[in-house]
Amino acid sequence: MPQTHEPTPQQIKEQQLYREMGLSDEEFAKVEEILGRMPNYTETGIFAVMWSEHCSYKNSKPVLRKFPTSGSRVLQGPGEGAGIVDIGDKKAVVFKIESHNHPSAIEPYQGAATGVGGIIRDIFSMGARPIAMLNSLRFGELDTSRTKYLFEEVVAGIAGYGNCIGIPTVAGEVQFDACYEGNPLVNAMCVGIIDHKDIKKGQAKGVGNSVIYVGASTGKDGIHGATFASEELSEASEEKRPAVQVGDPFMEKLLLEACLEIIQSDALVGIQDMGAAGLTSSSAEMASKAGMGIEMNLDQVPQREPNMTPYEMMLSESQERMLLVVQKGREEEIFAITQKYDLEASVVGTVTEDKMLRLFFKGEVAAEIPVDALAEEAPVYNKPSKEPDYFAKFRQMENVEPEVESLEETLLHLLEQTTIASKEWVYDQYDYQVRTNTVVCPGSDAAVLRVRGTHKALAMTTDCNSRYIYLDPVEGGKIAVAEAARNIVCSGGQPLAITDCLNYGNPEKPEIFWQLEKSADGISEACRVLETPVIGGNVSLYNETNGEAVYPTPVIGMVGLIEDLSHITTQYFKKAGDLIYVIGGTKTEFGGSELQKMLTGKIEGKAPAIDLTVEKDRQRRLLRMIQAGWVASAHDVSEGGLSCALAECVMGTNLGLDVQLSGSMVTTLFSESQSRFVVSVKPENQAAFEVTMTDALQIGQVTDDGQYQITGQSNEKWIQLPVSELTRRWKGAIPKCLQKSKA
Amino acid sequence: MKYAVIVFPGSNCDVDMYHAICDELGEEVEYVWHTKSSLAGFDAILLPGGFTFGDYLRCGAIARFSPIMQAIIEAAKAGKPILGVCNGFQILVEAGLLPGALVRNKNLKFICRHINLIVKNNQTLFTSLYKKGEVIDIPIAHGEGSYYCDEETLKSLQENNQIVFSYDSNPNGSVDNIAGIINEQGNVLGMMPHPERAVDALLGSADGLKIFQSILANWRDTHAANA
Amino acid sequence: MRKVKVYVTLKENVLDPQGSAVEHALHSLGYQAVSHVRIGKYMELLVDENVENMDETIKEMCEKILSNPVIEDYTYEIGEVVSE
Amino acid sequence: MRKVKVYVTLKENVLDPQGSAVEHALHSLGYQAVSHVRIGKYMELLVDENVENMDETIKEMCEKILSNPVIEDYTYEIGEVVSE
Ligand SMILES: Nc1ncnc2c1ncn2[C@@H]1O[C@H](COP(=O)(O)OP(=O)(O)O)[C@@H](O)[C@H]1O
Ligand SMILES: [Mg+2]
Repeated sequence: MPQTHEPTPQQIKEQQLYREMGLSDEEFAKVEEILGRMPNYTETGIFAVMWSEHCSYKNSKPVLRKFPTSGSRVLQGPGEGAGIVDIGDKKAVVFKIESHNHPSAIEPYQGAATGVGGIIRDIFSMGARPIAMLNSLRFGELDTSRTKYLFEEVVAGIAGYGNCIGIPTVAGEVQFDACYEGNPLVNAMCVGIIDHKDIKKGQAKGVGNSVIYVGASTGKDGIHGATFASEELSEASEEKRPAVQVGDPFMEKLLLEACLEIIQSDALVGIQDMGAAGLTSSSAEMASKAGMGIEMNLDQVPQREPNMTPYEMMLSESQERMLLVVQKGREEEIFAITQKYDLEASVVGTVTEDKMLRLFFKGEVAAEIPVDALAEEAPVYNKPSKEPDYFAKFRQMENVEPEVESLEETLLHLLEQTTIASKEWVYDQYDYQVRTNTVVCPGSDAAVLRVRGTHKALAMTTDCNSRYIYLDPVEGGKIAVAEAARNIVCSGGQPLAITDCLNYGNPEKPEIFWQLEKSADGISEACRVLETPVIGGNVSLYNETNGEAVYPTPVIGMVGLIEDLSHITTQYFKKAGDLIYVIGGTKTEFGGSELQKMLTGKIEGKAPAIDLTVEKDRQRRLLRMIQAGWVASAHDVSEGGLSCALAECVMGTNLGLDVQLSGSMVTTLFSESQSRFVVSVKPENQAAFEVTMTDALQIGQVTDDGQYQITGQSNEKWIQLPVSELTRRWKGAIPKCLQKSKA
Repeated sequence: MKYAVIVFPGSNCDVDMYHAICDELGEEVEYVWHTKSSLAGFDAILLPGGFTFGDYLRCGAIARFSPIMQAIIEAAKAGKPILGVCNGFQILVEAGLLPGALVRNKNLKFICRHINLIVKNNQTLFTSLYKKGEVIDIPIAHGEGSYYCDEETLKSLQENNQIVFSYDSNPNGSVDNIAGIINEQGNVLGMMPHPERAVDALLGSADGLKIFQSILANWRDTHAANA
Repeated sequence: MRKVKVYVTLKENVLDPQGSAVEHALHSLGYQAVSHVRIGKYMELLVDENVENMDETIKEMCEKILSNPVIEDYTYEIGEVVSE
Repeated sequence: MRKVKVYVTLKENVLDPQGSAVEHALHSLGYQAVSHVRIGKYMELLVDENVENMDETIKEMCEKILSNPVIEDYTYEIGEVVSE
């Protein structure tokens, strides 16, 4: 074996080499104290990666503690691969969201693809069958060739991985804003279903049990990826980047099927995927959770390249790998399954009593570290927080109504704003039907999947309007959760719980930490009021390029339970003659609105206000009306206001609408006041509906003439346009942007 | 009647095919793993969609060498109905059981959507319950579904009435709008659209069910005749 | 071991949308001097030099699996001896 | 016009799932003598021979469009003059 030229412990200390790996001087001192000696190179690397923000949440833990995490249905809260919520019939839903922002900025196709692969492993390592994928994407404005490239490749990467593995990608969101130019966000969420009896935990119990490695062999890719995710992007990152990971969805499909078979065997004690920090985090966490230790012989680790060092093996982030703990003596039962799928598997270690992670390599001890020091006892910091100057300024700004020249042109332009425009170009590339459970396909408020073997269905969505959060993190945080819940309710579901992906800038800046802290307050309050606990999530900090942070973007992934298939509702109008209602009042609220951005290019002022008690009450009553069968369609009012919401109800149908509105035109049509819905009701259900939805105002009816017509109180024309024209502009907007540069 | 759903590593529409047969058609169905070498006891063979062996190299290129393929070739010769959907179609083409090839969609993107299909030939054992020219709503979901063949082959497909389905509006650049073809013998059908996804109105369309019903009806007829 | 290089190209009359897309992209970046872009596959493999009938074996692999004769042509080169 | 051939291969350390799958398939077909299969791209293009700085231009195109320098390497050959 060629001698590797790893620095000695003395060199690491004296030349402060640990700094390059991301450890601070104090942290290094703590490592020495824990070990009672100087760490060697491998050990330093292991500490560095396990104590990175990505693995340890050292900066965000105090914030995450704010979240309500329990509820009567919650079977597993944060802490495991994914959270689990009971849905009755001895079944439960498992879900989690995760970011892959930095890898996607550098290699968008593979970055997005491996992000999808990673979150899927989190779900099936819980023993659940993945049933759906969602995503949430943010890019710069869609007018530079770099952003177009990132957007096209990220979408292709998500499609490439999800379609191949055969899990439908059913919903998501894409928004474009200059603040994401250098640092796009790529968040992927996976939802799975599990029978209660199959729930598995990532624990290494039972002294003497075998630790088995299954899946792709270990290469030099992604070494120090977790540390990389915990730093700002800069021009230097291009140089420093770890060898990019390439996803192999075919391998993952085999791994998925094999693991779901293995989970049925009682020889299996524990299972965890090798995600960030690969073999290191999976082994240390499994041991720590069980109060045990793990001893591994690295010579047994399947290796893709010759002469890999312990450092490289422990820090590699090669994809499509799992670590299992199996009862001693029953390894062959597991190998029988891995062989069927042609997967590599080997015993790499055993569970020990002494709470140490001990690694052997070529007959020598390569590392020896107390597991708790890596997992539970990683440092936690309470970062200073400071209100940014802009906040007070925005709070003082008056809510004013923008002036527009033509209402019709304004509506058409709004529908062409990339954030509002149809995302068909995106989801046409996703196989959203495979496994034939998708009842409501992408395009409506939430996706709906039936649960085979029951009469139930699940509704799911991702949401986050980061502009509101930038303007006011507390109110914006509440709105993000409330909006997700609205989408679930409109689809006929009872919101169950959320998973969140907290995408922020550098938390060492007090103003950024303030955004993080305050928005967590808002999210927590909304979760408490709406009774949707946080069952898991992910934190992605340091989303900055050259010192400029992205807007605070805590993406909310929510799942709801639809009690009966007959309750499934979509946003689309169904039949001419149905009555159209708007629920909830409109105020002049344009801070952070689509109209503000379109007219001024700025995001400023106050975020829209939200009253969570009103929100909850309205959602509850609307859901009752849907369950009673009195609502033909339901849609929440979001970006672009009432005029856009109405358009979204009618585009894609061959119907029209005839609506009369009152009040100030621009506010009524385009304001983004919260807690509002557009619903349609069959005439025969009018009375029943109105008794309960006392705050519903009938504004018109569905027609069959294909016209979108809005008039004012004294019948003056506000907007009259063919629905086909609205649809053309709305659907054409994103393809048009993509076409432009290529010409 | 007993159907086999062949499962290759990377198949992912196997479950959908299975449910279409047992839940919607109400017939017997079993998964058959690709390493098996016999299909004895099965009356019809279904090759589902997916990404067999990752679709690496070319779609279906590696799956065609699986041990089960020998049994499929024999079943084809013996006249058993064989339906390949999407990746299943690609495998049949790679294996030479159907002519031509499937290449990348013209727009270079994966396309998933409901489309209208025209039943060009209703005189097959897969389509006898449709009307000729009937327009049906069946979803597609593929990245390499553009049918290609040389002019000579196309001419013979046309002359022998082997084009069973064509697209109403061509989504992928297929030659002559071809969506599905049958072999000369009339017992091997390959098609890119997914009839097994269109067997339940709850999911948007039940227009695909008649394919499975046709197979069943024809099987019953021949069995009644033989009895 | 011998290094073998295999080139698989689309047949003349088969459309190559990927090639056209790349050509288009090159033109829009100002590379007007480029035309007739065709995209194929390039494979490298090591073959044990002791194998009987190296040439025949490679031809067989190309025809059976590495290319699809309906749409593709192939060529190959048997290269230098390399140590693994 | 000059015929230019471009070869794009995955970098040494980058995983090649295609190559592994093909290698596996070749082995199970009995071609045990084959190893280290790597799959890349092979492109042919015509370039106007009057273009200034042919070599530079091709290099630029390779880096900007034809390959992704994060995971791929490229080489090229400038070939014979052909009539269109
Ligand atoms: N990246 C994406 N992937 C899949 N579906 C998407 C994506 N982006 C948007 N969609 C779908 O498009 C529809 C509209 O999205 P959006 O405007 O974000 O809705 P809402 O404002 O109701 O949350 C939804 O059905 C959503 O799931
Ligand atoms: Mg909505």
